[in-house]
Amino acid sequence: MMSLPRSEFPLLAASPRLVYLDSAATTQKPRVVLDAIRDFYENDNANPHRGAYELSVRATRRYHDARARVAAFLGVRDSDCLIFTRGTTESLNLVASSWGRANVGAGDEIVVTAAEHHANFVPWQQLALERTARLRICELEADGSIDLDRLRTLLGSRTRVVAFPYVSNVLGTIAPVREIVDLAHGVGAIAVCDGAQAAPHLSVCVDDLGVDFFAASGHKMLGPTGIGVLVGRRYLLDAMPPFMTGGDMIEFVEDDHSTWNRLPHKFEAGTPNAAGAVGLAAAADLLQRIGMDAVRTHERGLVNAAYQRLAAIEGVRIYGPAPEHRSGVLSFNVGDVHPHDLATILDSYHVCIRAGHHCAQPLMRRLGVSATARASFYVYNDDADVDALVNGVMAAREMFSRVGA
Amino acid sequence: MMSLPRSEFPLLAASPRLVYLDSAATTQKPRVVLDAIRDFYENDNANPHRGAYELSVRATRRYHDARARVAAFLGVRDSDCLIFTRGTTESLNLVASSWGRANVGAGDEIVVTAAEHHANFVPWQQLALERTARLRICELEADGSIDLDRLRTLLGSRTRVVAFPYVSNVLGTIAPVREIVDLAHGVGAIAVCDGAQAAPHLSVCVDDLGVDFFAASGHKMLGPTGIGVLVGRRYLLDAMPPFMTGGDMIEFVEDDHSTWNRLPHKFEAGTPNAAGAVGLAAAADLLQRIGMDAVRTHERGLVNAAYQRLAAIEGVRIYGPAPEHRSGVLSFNVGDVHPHDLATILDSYHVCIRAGHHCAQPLMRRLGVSATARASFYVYNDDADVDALVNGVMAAREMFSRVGA
Amino acid sequence: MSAPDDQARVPNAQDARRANIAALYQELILDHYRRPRNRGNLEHPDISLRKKNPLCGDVIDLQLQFDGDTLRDVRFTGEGCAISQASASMLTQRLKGRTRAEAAEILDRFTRMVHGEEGAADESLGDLRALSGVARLPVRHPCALLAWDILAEALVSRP
Amino acid sequence: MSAPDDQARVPNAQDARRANIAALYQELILDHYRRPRNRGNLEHPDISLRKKNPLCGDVIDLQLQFDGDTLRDVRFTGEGCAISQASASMLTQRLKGRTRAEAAEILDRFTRMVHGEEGAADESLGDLRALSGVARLPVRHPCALLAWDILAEALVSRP
Ligand SMILES: Cc1ncc(COP(=O)(O)O)c(C=O)c1O
Ligand SMILES: Cc1ncc(COP(=O)(O)O)c(C=O)c1O
Repeated sequence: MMSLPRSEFPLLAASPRLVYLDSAATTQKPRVVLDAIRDFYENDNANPHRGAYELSVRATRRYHDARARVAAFLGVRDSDCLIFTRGTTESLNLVASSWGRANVGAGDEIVVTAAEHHANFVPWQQLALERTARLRICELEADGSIDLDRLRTLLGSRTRVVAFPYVSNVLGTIAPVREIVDLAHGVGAIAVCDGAQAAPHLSVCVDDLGVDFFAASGHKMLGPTGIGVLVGRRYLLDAMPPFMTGGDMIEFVEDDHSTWNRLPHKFEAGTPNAAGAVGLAAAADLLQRIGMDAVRTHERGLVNAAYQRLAAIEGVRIYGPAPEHRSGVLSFNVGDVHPHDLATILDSYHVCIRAGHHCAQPLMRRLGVSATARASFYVYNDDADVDALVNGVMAAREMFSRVGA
Repeated sequence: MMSLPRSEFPLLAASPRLVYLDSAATTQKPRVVLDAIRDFYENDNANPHRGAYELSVRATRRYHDARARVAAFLGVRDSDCLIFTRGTTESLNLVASSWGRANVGAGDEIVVTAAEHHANFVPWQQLALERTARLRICELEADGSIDLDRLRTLLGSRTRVVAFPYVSNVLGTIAPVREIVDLAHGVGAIAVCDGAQAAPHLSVCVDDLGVDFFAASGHKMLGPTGIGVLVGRRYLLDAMPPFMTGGDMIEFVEDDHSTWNRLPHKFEAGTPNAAGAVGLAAAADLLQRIGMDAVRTHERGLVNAAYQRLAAIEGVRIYGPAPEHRSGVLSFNVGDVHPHDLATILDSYHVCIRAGHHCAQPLMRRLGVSATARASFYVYNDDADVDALVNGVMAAREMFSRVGA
Repeated sequence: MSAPDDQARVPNAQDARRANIAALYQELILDHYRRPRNRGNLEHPDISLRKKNPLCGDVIDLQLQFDGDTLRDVRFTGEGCAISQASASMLTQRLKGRTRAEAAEILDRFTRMVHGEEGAADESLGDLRALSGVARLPVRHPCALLAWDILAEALVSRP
Repeated sequence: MSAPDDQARVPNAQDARRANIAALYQELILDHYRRPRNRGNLEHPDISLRKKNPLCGDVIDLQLQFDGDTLRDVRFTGEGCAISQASASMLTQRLKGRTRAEAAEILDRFTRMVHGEEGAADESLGDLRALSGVARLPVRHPCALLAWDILAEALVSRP
């Protein structure tokens, strides 16, 4: 099984024993990304857009070049429609606040799934409360997937928004995006896709998906913290009021009113995180070089092996679909070993996993648990990491089995 | 005159001829800041708050430690009240949106000054339009300073907010903060201080200022892009609804409502820009080491020299107060040489200045110009930079004087 | 490919962190987790309080009954990790029959032990010292302290 | 202290960028800036359009009068930098008396010249070639093109 060499990731190279299986939370950073960030600061740092001097022109060019490269990576032809944000959370809040307040009124309906990360759940819930609209939650199939028939029954003439995760951060389930989009558009609703767990792991072409909004985070795809994207359709972005106001996003500021700059600037108030954008572009370039199909194949191999071997351990319960229908995420529980205890014990074996509700309390309630353990894989993981995970789980089971229930 | 050696700033070290006089837009970055960012990614990178494993504990600790250090630098005892944002613009939008929507109603009044950066003008203007409140603009004295008598006449029982810049990014004027705060509080309004140009240049103790909200940007104070702060009073922050919702900022997410995490998390939805916070803390440490009084003295020397020498050139008009009453910012015009032409010509002498409206169109209208040239100084500038500026201005004047008017 | 590392990432028994964890998940604690003492509800509690840790979902209900100044009975219900549940179970055992002042003293010592203060773990803590390993696991402090945070509230809110 | 650098930061005459700038701010352009041609308003313009560059505040009003297919008169008013004003002044000079097709052709060539396209600046541009140095100053493109953007709009919006 091929993986990107750990030596390309300074943190992993410095800790050869570390088994990092929490990439769904955030990924480790390759040297090329760290170099790109530093290079920006050391050679081209200035405030983009604002300076008449050459250094600022270079900064502007690098910032816009970063946008073009990230847009190309995500399959977005009109790169003006790719807004840089802090991350998925800001992107989705932008949509719920700016589009939502302008388009959702009393009695309207917003449909989300039971699989949402809080970032694609709470903003809609709060919008619904503010507007006395109705939040409808599409329940999941037994394996955590979104059933289109069930979704269909929730949609109607009052539906304004259908929000869903491309890939669930708990179950790894991959949504049938195009079908969901068709259903949403069929009733005149917009389709809002939380792509935080898709962009890093699948070959994504946003234009082809047909979604109206798509959100992702740089730090989950080898990029730096503090940068992410929102992709939106031009006619929607053009019609929406700005989310934040201030420098760069204005055209004219009169005493009693203002007019807005064109896209993408209208939604990028204030000094942009240019170094972050440059770092994210370097990450996108690297992923493009590896090839997203290769990334997917690599993760499939790991998740498959981990699934089979964990499932064979007595008392292990894995949540979600069969390994071939999931991205590189595995949520599970081990008998009555609480996930937090499991994570603590695994950590003593240098194995980093997440334990908790994974910012998906609505889903946890439906799974009937307060927490799960979650291992997630990425380009730098290999078979040895799966071994370490399995060995750690067995050790934890053994430790707890010293005292009978 | 002492300055921080250019050798500590990789970009300046690599371009020995570069005369960077646009620090009010963004500052160059010292090696220690770039090292701190890289060190975070290479040794402690993980998603803060969310992991039960040691690496995530280290990431969490560094993020919180960064908050404590920035809070100490800004004179904020209760560091839970220091929210990390993307920058000043987001900080002020947070206040206008979250506090503003909850507290400003029809007929209420919002007072801003004519000296605002768009970031502290447009959000209030838009809030006023949304709420049919009234935006009142406090006109300035001839030298650009805020006259307290004039301000007093604008305040009344309907005043909810008094927003003002601690230091004007165009004129360098330093506001009498405590007096403004007293006036605001005297009528039961909150005082919102745009500290973007103060935190980098003055010794600031937010607690002592008595302001209700204080905003600043990391990239203007030797820190990275994409990180800034909002400091607020606890009782106000506690009572305000969140600005964005999602991961980390929630306590419990039920299907039909949610409850919020405690401060500062309530206002930090989503994965934080931890590397940015770590970089900003390194910048704050460096400034603390130099001492803000030394920074101020250094800038005073430069601005004083530049002021005297530019004022002595025929046709040069400098806007704003005498040099001893200003921060390290100098806005000026040179006869009928348009600021954009001046900036282009200076650039050919490797002198980087800003030309334009400096995101302060309301102020430009009142100065009766569409643009000014602006030179701004910081810790890495020295006498040679002043020489280069003066020489460049004289060369531009000469170039234009070949053809009579 | 990362072949040279593979060996290194296979578990290694000589590890201080691992020893600490093994010491923490000792039989005593697992026994309290599996067979909690004083689990259940009091019929007439003077104080009944509930706390939930939003991060991991641990929840504890603590019920206290006083006899004058003395804690006559202490019960709890709840669910969560071994540490939160064992800590609650051991709390009830340790506090039954103590005065308010003694309870406050134990609360103080236990809290300081969890925060890693040296010398905090003395005899008065008894079995509770089995939880001292939590000190080195900051993310688990809330688990170990959940029941004790309720006790702290209960002691100030006098019935 | 950065003493070793001081010398280096003193202006240095042999510099390509400086030569380009000096060539741009030549007498011809400054003359158009100071003594704009065709400045003022037409009494009965067929088209009158205004554009403002929000970034720097440059503003141009352009007025066109046609005689059949021919631009009989072109006037402008406005204020801003030497480049935007000289460019407008030279535009009026160059276009007076041209047909629509010729105007479109000049517009196309001028725009391509500003964007740095090689060979775009041919004879048909005349004096306008004095602005070719703008090509290397991307931030100044909007200045050089402001009047021309209005012309482009005017040509499609046939009176
Ligand atoms: C006074 C003032 N306020 C606000 C801002 C906005 O800061 P930022 O662009 O970092 O959000 C700036 C700088 O651009 C400023 O100078
Ligand atoms: C599916 C999903 N959506 C949204 C988010 C939020 O992303 P961020 O915290 O980067 O804003 C995450 C990750 O935390 C996620 O996994």
